[in-house]
Amino acid sequence: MITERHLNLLILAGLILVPLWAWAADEPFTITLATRAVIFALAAAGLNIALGIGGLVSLGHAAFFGIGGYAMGILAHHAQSYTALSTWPFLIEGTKSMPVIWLVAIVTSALAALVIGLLSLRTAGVYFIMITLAFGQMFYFFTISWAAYGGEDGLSIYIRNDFPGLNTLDPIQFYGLCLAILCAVLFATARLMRAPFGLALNAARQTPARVETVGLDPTRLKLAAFVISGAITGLAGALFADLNRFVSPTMFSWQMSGELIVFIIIGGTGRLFGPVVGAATFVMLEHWLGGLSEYWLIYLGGMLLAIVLFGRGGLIGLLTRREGGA
Amino acid sequence: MTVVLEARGITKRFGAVVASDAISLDLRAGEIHAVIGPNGAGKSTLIAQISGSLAPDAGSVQLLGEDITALPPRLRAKKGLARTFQISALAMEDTVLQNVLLGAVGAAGSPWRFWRSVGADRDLRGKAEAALERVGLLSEAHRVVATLSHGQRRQLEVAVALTLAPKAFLMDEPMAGLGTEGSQRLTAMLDGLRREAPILLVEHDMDAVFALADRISVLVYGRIIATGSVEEIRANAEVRAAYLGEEA
Amino acid sequence: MKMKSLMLTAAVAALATPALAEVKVGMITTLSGGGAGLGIDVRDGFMLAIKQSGRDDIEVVIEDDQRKPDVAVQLADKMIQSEKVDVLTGIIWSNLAMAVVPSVTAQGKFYLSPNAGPSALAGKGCHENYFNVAWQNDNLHEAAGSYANTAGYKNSFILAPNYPAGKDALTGYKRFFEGNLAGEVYTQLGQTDYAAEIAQIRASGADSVFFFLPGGMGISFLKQYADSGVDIPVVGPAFSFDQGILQAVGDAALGVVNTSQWSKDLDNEANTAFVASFEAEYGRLPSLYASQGFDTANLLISAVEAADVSDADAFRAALEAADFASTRGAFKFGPNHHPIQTIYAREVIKEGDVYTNKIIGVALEDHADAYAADCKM
Amino acid sequence: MTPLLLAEQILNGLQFGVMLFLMAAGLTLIFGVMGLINLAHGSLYMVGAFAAAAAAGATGSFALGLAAALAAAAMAGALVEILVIRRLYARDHLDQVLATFALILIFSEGTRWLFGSFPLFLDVPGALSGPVTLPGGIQYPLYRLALIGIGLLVAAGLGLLIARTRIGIQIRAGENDREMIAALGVDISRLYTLIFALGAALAGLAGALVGAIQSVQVGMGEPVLILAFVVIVIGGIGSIKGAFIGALLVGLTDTLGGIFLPELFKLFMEPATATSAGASLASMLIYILMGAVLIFRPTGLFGSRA
Repeated sequence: MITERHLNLLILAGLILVPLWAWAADEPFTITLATRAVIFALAAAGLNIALGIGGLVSLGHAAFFGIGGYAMGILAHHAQSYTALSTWPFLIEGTKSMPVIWLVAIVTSALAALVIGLLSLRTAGVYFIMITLAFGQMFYFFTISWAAYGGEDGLSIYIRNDFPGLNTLDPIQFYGLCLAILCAVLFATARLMRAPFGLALNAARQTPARVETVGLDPTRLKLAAFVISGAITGLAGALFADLNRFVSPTMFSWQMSGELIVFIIIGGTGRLFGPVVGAATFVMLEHWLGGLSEYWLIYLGGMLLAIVLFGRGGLIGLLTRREGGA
Repeated sequence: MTVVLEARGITKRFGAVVASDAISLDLRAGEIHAVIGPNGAGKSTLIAQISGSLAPDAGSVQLLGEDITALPPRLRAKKGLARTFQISALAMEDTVLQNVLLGAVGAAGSPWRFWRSVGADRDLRGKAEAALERVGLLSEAHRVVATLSHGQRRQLEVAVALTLAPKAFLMDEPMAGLGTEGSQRLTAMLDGLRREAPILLVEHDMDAVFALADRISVLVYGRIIATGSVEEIRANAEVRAAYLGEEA
Repeated sequence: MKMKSLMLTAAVAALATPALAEVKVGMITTLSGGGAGLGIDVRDGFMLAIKQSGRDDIEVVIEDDQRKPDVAVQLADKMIQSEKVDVLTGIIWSNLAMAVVPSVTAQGKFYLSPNAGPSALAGKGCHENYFNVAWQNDNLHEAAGSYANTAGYKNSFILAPNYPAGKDALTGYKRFFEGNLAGEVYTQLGQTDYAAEIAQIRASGADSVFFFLPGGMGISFLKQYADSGVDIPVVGPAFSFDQGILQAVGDAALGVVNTSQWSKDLDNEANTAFVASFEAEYGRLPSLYASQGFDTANLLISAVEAADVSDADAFRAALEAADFASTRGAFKFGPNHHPIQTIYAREVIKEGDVYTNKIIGVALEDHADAYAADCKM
Repeated sequence: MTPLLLAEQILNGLQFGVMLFLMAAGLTLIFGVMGLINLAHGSLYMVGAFAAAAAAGATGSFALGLAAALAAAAMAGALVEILVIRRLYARDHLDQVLATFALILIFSEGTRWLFGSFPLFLDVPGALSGPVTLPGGIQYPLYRLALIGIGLLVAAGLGLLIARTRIGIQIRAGENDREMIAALGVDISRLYTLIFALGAALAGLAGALVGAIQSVQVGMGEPVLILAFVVIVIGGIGSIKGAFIGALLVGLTDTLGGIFLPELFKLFMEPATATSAGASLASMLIYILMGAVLIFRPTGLFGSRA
């Protein structure tokens, strides 16, 4: 048994060392896998702010993941085909620059989260789960028939987008970029959890009535959390699209939303590194089990079930003792 | 004496049941005004309407002469009405200090800060620790609330209310579930509090009420049947028949 | 992190010394979930050909894409980066192909498509290292349009799901059909109830119905159509009348004409041997997809015999020659590396207890696709 | 569009709605009484369809197929309740979502392992096949009429069960107060198993009935599951009446939207674009309906709690 803080440091060390080893051993695919895990972790880290801290069980976060993905897809598509995105009321051109794409991904998914959150937060509990699911499905069906951007076929981007000073096509460099973003987001989340906002949001999940009686508005707190959460998941979507050099409506599917929740619960709900542990475990399982049997999803299901039923607090909960008693 | 909080003709019906029947009462500066009544008399309904979580069918609530009937609990809190809950509404997974800090953040109206640790803010921390000090919980500041005793949670409820530096306290059965000793400690604490802001105390514990209250209102079947000093209430025949008689 | 993957090698000798394998093939296909039947058929057809060739210098690595584009992309990375394969194949679905093929060919690997043929990869997006061994997506629909003319239909009601392959299907049909359209409807992808569309068909006054509804959608449509009592003749591409699916449709499919570049009863030596050996090996009748997998493997084998895969130009030329005995008889590639082949009209019949297809005529002879002209390679 | 065609399409919408009701009834019952979100409800629908196809295929009798579907789904439901679900009642919705999500994976791949990757055959029984002519001259498949009939019967039966019988009283008591029914001396865990099995049997019945005119294949449950969730959310979770109204609303919206939206769009667009754009909007329509209902009535049309 170790403390959560030490475990987090260990995980961080693993995130740095394993790909470095793979790079030295010329195993680029291991780096690709690690990149996938890191991006999923980022998406789930976004969801974790709404779900883990704010208690908002969103079964529609794939919407933001997809919006981020399509922000990248659409901008890069226009850039590679030298066509303008729109010519009226003013000219908007595509771009292959990652920072610009990220900014667009963050802003659009935050806006979408604002609208979806504003409407969805009128409900609570199961209704909230279901209305977020409904919004996700709207995006899914819309993009499937959105002929201008490939519909169900999606969009292929032939060359990964650029980041100043890096060769993003080199797996280890792209990985480093993704890891840096993940670390930045986790650090910011850690700050946020200790800041007045995190304190109030955390209380709003546990006891909204109390939050009101100290003069704060729990709904507004939750809405802000939802928007931040959507923006981060959107950024992850843009990176995911760049990893695959491809976007498609499956990024919007409800199974995707489900998987994001799965990552969080495997790792440990509301824990800073929960999404990282969950996503890494999931990506590894997917690979090991996928090679073992055609029916590997049965084993995956069994493991998930075992974690929910017997492993409360997720893997981090199993591996650590909680600081501060109990 | 100044009237701090006043309810006028508050009425609430649930179907055929009249839970609050034109209730009027006031809370004056420096006093503890206790509301007592048997189970089902409508005490909780009354508290809910004064704190704003339930809208009355008729009547009004005023704080320092300002009509707050239409305000939600959040805005009433901002105007200076601090309540404690009968069933503790604390963030059970958090520490004692975090719970009080929430009060301080609320009082400062500053939840929109995302970076600087709340514990590193001297102002907030100072306020929170002062409140804990007053209720005698400072030594427990870093314990998780779920591990506190029942009595300690009651003290913490009061501490959170204190951080708001309120104009009036609204306390919903703070003695509920406390043993004799705990009850006495809390009584002593509330006794000192009234100078800071008056307390509208809804309470079941008669010893505490008789020890603390400057005035007592008796609520039976949604109506206030008597209001007066401890002696007046003790002597009131109607109260004895309707209420104390049953208790004895 | 050494991934254990399902490796099937052709011969025991190869198992003992896998280092001898000269050509490494990565197969990414759908082996789990709803669409697994198609992937399994392609895999089985492909592996049957490898086994029959007796070669020990071809190693095949097989992975399941779960029908998810991002998983397919990731597997392609794995095949190239970790397994160091020379040739990729196996993808069933157009959207997965669109996700994988451009980057695979851009990295200098060969891709042989055993099923999907999206128009983007046949026209402007064609590539010298991309070979389609099945068909361009529009082909079977074009053949259906052509057959409709032959059958004397003047007024067709056409429907397909509202996604790119569905739009291609209707476009393909309209490209060859000379009559009028009584109605044109896009259904929802994954739709299971077609009562509303069938009512529209009944009211439309059409003399024929063309539909493209792959997988379970087609099964649902045909069962409901048969039960509705509407007796307007139906035409469609082979996908809804394939060996794997027909048994689930049952009587509802009897007599329906569908278009295909292959059929079990196609009379040539390669096909007869294929059908018999497939049934002997796997205990079931081969499907269209199995035949495509089989042909893909044989094309690969013919190229391996003629050239060294490390010499890309020579290997490409060997593939272009398509010097193998196809189960469809004559087979050659057009300038965009898509097949030029004859497409037949088949009718669904019952042989004993088993529903299957019988060729009733030729729909399009030596047919190439409509996009070849856009291809500059 | 002629009035006759319109009438036929309304009938189609009703039939679709009635089928959705069979799915939604079990889901809403389980939520209402036990407070459980069951994503694996679609899997029970699939189990019903596969059991029916297997039994009907072996015996040649559709009725035996239906019986097999009811039995298999009810048994699968009871088993799952005893092994997994009953550990989840006290948990939050998040754990329930994840656990039942895991159950979907196990059911789907387990079914594929048992029955293979190809769709199974299940046909409309001979006595109910083919169309009949309705007043006004509408040709309508007899089997679909039978589906409407069965659905309405089940709805009436459920209504009676809840209003009139001992179990119904227990169910209503359970919705209001778990402790109270324990105090009544009812074995609460047996009651819960029973209700879960009942909900599962309804899903299995729907699967078998629908399987005869659709494709019996792995994964058939999930699209219907999502629709059923939309239905119970619109109707108000826990309310059988709400599920019924919600199912009809969704059935009619989906069917009529798919027909009229493309026509509507043709008024101001060129036909090809209109067909496609109309179909796109139609596929989003029920989710828009659900969003709209929740925005104006956050607990659905007949719902009382979240």
